[in-house]
Amino acid sequence: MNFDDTPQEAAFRAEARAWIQANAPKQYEEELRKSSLGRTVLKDANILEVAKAWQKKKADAGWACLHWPKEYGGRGSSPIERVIWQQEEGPFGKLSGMFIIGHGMCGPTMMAFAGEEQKRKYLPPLASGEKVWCQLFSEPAGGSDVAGLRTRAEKKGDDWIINGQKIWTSGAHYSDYGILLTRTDPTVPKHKGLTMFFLDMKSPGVEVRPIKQASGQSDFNEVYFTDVKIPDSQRLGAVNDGWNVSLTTLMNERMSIGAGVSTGFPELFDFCNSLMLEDGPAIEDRNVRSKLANYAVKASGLRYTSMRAISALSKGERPGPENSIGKLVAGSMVQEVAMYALDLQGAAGVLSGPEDAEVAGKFQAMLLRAPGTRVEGGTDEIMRNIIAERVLGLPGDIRVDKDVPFNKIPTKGRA
Amino acid sequence: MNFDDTPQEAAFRAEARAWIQANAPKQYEEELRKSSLGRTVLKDANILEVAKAWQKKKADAGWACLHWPKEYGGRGSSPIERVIWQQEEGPFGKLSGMFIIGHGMCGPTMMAFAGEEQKRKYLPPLASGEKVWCQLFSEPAGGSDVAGLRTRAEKKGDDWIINGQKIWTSGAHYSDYGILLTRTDPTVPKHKGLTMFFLDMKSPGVEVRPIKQASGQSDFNEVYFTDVKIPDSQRLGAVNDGWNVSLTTLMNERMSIGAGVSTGFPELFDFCNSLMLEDGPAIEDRNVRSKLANYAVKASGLRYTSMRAISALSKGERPGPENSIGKLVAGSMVQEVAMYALDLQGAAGVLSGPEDAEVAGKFQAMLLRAPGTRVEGGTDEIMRNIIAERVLGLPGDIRVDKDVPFNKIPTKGRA
Amino acid sequence: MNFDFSDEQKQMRDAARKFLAEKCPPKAVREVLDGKAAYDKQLWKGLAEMGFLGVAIPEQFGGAGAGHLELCVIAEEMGRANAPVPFSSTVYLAAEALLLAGSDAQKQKWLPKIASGEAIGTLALFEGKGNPSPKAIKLQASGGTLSGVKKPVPDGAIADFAVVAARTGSTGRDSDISLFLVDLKAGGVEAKSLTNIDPTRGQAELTFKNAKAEPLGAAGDGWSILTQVLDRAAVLLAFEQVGGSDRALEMGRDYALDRIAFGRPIGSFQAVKHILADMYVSATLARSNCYYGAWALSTNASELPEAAAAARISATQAFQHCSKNNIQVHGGMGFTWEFDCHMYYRRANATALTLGSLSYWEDQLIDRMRKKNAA
Amino acid sequence: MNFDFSDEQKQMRDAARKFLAEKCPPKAVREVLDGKAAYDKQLWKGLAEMGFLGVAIPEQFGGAGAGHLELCVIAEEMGRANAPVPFSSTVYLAAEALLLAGSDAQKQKWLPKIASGEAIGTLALFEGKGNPSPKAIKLQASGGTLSGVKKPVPDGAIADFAVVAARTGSTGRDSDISLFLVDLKAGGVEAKSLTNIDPTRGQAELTFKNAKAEPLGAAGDGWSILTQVLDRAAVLLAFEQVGGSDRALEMGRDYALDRIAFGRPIGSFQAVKHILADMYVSATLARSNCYYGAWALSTNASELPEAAAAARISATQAFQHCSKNNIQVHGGMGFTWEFDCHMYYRRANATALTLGSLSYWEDQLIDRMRKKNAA
Repeated sequence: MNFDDTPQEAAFRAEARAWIQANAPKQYEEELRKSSLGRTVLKDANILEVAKAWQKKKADAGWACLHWPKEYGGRGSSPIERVIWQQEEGPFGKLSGMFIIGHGMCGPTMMAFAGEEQKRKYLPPLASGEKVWCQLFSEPAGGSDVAGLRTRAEKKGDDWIINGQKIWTSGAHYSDYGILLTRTDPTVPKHKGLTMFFLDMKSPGVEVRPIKQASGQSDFNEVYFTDVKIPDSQRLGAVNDGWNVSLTTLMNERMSIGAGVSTGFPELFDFCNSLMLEDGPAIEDRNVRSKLANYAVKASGLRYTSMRAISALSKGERPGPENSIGKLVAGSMVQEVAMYALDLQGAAGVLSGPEDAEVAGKFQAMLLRAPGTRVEGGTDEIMRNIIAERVLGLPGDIRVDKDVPFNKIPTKGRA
Repeated sequence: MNFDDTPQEAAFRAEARAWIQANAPKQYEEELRKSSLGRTVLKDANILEVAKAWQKKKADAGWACLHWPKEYGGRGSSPIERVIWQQEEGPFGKLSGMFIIGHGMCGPTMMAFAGEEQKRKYLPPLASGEKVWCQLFSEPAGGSDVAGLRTRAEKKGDDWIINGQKIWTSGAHYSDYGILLTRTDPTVPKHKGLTMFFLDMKSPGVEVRPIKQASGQSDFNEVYFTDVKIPDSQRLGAVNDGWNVSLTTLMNERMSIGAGVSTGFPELFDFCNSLMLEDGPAIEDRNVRSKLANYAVKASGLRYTSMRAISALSKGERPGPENSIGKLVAGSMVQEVAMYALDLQGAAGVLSGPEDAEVAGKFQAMLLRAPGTRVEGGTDEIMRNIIAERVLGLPGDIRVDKDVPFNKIPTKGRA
Repeated sequence: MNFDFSDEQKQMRDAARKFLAEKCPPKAVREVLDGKAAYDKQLWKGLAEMGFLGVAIPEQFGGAGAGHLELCVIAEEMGRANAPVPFSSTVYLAAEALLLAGSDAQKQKWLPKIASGEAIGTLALFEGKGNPSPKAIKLQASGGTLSGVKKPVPDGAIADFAVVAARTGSTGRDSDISLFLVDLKAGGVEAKSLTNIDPTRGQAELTFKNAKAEPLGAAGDGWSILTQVLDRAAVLLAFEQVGGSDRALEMGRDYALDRIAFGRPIGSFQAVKHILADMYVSATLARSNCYYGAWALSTNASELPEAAAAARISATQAFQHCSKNNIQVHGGMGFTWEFDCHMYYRRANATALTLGSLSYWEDQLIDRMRKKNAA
Repeated sequence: MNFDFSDEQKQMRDAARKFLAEKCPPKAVREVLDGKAAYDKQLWKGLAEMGFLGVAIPEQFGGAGAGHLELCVIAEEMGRANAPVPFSSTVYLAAEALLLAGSDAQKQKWLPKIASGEAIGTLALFEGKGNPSPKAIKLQASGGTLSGVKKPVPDGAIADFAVVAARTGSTGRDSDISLFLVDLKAGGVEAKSLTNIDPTRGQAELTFKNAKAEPLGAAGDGWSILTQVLDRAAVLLAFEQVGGSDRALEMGRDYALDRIAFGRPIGSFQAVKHILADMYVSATLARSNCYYGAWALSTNASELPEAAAAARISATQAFQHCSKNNIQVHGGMGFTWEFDCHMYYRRANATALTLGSLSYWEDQLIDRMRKKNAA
């Protein structure tokens, strides 16, 4: 049980710190520090450009995708070194948002299933942020039932022809490539007729439409496919084995969303430390303190759970589904925290204009973004199922669709 | 929307009040007032005797089982009159505990399914408390799955021979009669092979053993049946139609437990009103106030929900499964309330001896009794299913045992 | 005892529901949500014609003279429809303040205009962050004029008049506060719209610069009147919140019946069933607390302060709970602008604050229960 | 960084688990629960022989000199086994107080006896209702003797000596409090057993009548030492609570796999699965907070006060949550005396209070975070 750096870790930290100190885009540091869930982070600059420039700079100096092999644009670092990097990168790490899916999900899937030549071609520009990737799994009719997808891929000569619709694709509008899960055989049970591909997002027949979210922002897209051609060489894994390919990706998704998810606690604690209530400082109010303490131990519990996972990882243990708790706990917590932060402001808590942005605006953005956290990458209910089944070993839900050909599964509820 | 009595209601109230004033066992009033969930109520008297005497006195004066027809020992009163009586009876109503099952469940079942002669014979002494009844449904292997019961009834001439075991029978040790649900055909699906009887609890072959509860008390029993003989004339409803007979009883059970269940709020509020914390009166602590307010609105919400049900009843509407919320809300609430009341006492909250009985003892008894409330008469989970299915119209759980002969249903989990 | 609305009141509820289903579909709410209008003028006019705006205003002042129980059932339907009109500020706050403390002339001037839909009113109480408190009122009254800033003022940018809480003393007692009636169109008041989480109910900053004002109620009675107005509004708004809770529950239930995942309706999974069951429980507890509040309001019972706080807490919790879990039941779809779930989530979180926060009302409830207990 | 116990520490945990599985089955716990013994003397002896009682006591004082991380893993197993022995009072409270503030002679006198199982120690802090506070200490020290009443004192009726908090001043400052060491067998102290919700860990009232006492630590340092002792005990007891949480979760999981209802294991119903998943979540959060506490304890880090409060809150919540929902998963059976569920429920609710209540530690945590923040 040791929180101190080993000498090697200390050397790595010093090197990282010095490089960040010399190279990071300091002019945005304060703004990034203050940003939180649901708020666009830069006022006077295009965050995508700033992010790409920072990623490229890191890649050029060997600080991108630390855990990836060097030949694919990474550094071959240990899990602990990644953590040290994240600690040192601090608020600048918030610029990595647009790369999370590419680096966390698409990259690992390519590494596991693409050919060597493809890996050397596609991975380094993904690592350096020159090319952005997205993930095309979810569909309107799918939701938690990812394997219920309907986008068809039909073989025609050496190509596959894609028709259908995907949804909830983060960053599709600025992505260069995507990994795509399709149905190649609707006559077999649903998990058995899927195939995975990667594709150029600029291919003819790909149309990206932004989804306006409940918050009013548009972080996600719908993507329509009309007779889109994908060469068979861009297939990942065997035909009809797409479900197994996707499992790697999905587990990586849950882990990276879990790790990056905001609890809202630091923001609430800071807020309460400066807020005055009718009877005195909020932080001296016993009710405020009780609520803060309850949030505090959840936030610290998540932080240390993630540290335990990193320690396990660095000993060569595989990260397990235990990591699902991060998103499960943080999702509903950030929603409660936001509501409580508004509550503390009284009637003025409803205000969200720029003149109130420092305070109310932050928590209101959080409030409106939070419902998404409880759904994306697996709903709270799916997360509890994962914990119950894969950690505790309880039986799976009774499956009425398991052995039924996909095209015989009902698609509508009440008549 | 009117809380005032009509002239008839006022007259009824006055009459009831005067009679209670003149006849109630006043010497126990204070003790009864202070008693709460999980605590035996009288120190220096046999509560069963006191309860029977009070019930008999009420019956002789026409105040027993108000809503029953007069010919069966009741008064033929309206639902509102019942409520008025309960308000006026106040703490003396706590003496009715031992009769709840007989009056609330066995009586109505007899009224619906017994012959006229039997009703005239058995119901008046049940109403007057001279004879006590119990209900024999639950079995060790049954639990929430009541219809999974295994106690066998086999026809032999004009009699049925009973073998098996029941559990969670309140008051079996002082009961004179019981209603009994048995399996008469194990080769058909489980709901279709059940038959209901009533029996003399003093019959040869009936053995009652008390169950020691987690609290250390014994309010329930196991009842063993070894070749117990019941005449066919004591069958209630048709052979193999016992499930339908039992549904009336069970819905009545959930209602009466729901109505009588304690939330612990009045006790907590009183306690906080007198407690001094380090910094002043507990009731002035903002954290205490916030918690109290949250409990208060649940308690009042339940109170007024029950009043709405009574109003509906008095207009001739049938009480629905909406009443399930009472027990669902109160069950976990009383557990939380008890924990919080101990918390407020600090380390001394663990003490439960007589010297601390006024305070700690009360909430500790509540703490140890509360887990039972969340289970008896349907677990929290069954209650939520009832609300979801019968109130909101959502589909039932997928049933793997529905069309399977009872003797083919698995009885063990992991090998 | 009869703890229910009368058949006539239920018929009025049905009429309001039918009217709003037709005149206030989600599409109409979106016009205001999207900023195409400050409020739904057509609907406002229609509500006036139906007699809903003046349902609790006596006939002598141009209303229907029906009473507050009738207003409660209308309020419930306004919440169910998420109506984008200044109903709560005009009817629960301004009209109630006039009814409680207005002179005959003041009532004659404004109440008929409220009932006919000609005038929108509001209550200008808050001055920035914080909960209702005499100490927090700094806006000064002197020589029949007011100077200072009120923020947020519900529907302040579209209101014709406001009941304004102002400081008329400095003793540190409640009697430092007096109420005034200000014609917002008469000059001296500048209104600025403020962005807020529920654009279907506007918020504004009102700046008073020697604005002409006439006293409402006796000097020094301001705080006592305000307390009563807030209690009455709390019950009425709680009915809106219960209406919204019920609608959110229905939306979730319907979606759970229709949506298929894993080959079966998602409403057949216990996880979803139990979310909805818990929503039903909180909505039911809130409804029952509201009924008690309605009785206390309609009879002006001494139980009103306690009943109002309980109704407000319970309904606020229920609406927040139901609206957020309605989104959860809808999954990703619930999180789109296109689906209506977020409109209820916004309204739930806005109504949770507009009369003062949950924490404030929790404190109030215990204070009032304690006083009753001591009495 | 390595945020885990070492392989050696894990081996020690396994050894303790194996030993306790054998020597402390539920049957042994029931002997004490049923009042047949005040504690399990055989087990206590065995723990001494295994070196578990003195694991964190330096070798020079008769211990194993292993350290506090090793004590944490033992504590976890004590909680998992629900061991009916005075471990927490003797090892977390009395021994820690001696280690922190004892003179060499005092350590020499008592620590070897603790390690060998010859002496049971405790901390006599509370005087009736309320949480740790200098103001609440009335017991008077004068001329080397103590007079007053302490209640509740954990394991007070079986203890050989006690660390006693006494009043030595009346300035109203923390320095009014000093600690004393009292040999309870030397006369002047009357012990009375008190009924409590967890009979497997006794509670007593100790009445001091001019009882001979020697100072522990400097005069006036009592409160400062006590604070440190309570923080250290909070981490250790939190490990017990986490052990108990995990055991309750396992019991529930096993029952859900074995028990059939409606033709399938109850653990295949989402309602039951999700109860257990939520238990896992709270137990995991508690465990992680405890690990941080263990690190802070073992390194005497400046983060200890904050880490100890977080571990205590999180572990108290987890144990209460897991033990009560383990009963729920067991249904009616969980509510019988015969099943072991209630032993964990009792222990959970007792350990939630013994070092001061959850509300108290919540307040402490924020106080400490705030101080760190300001620093």
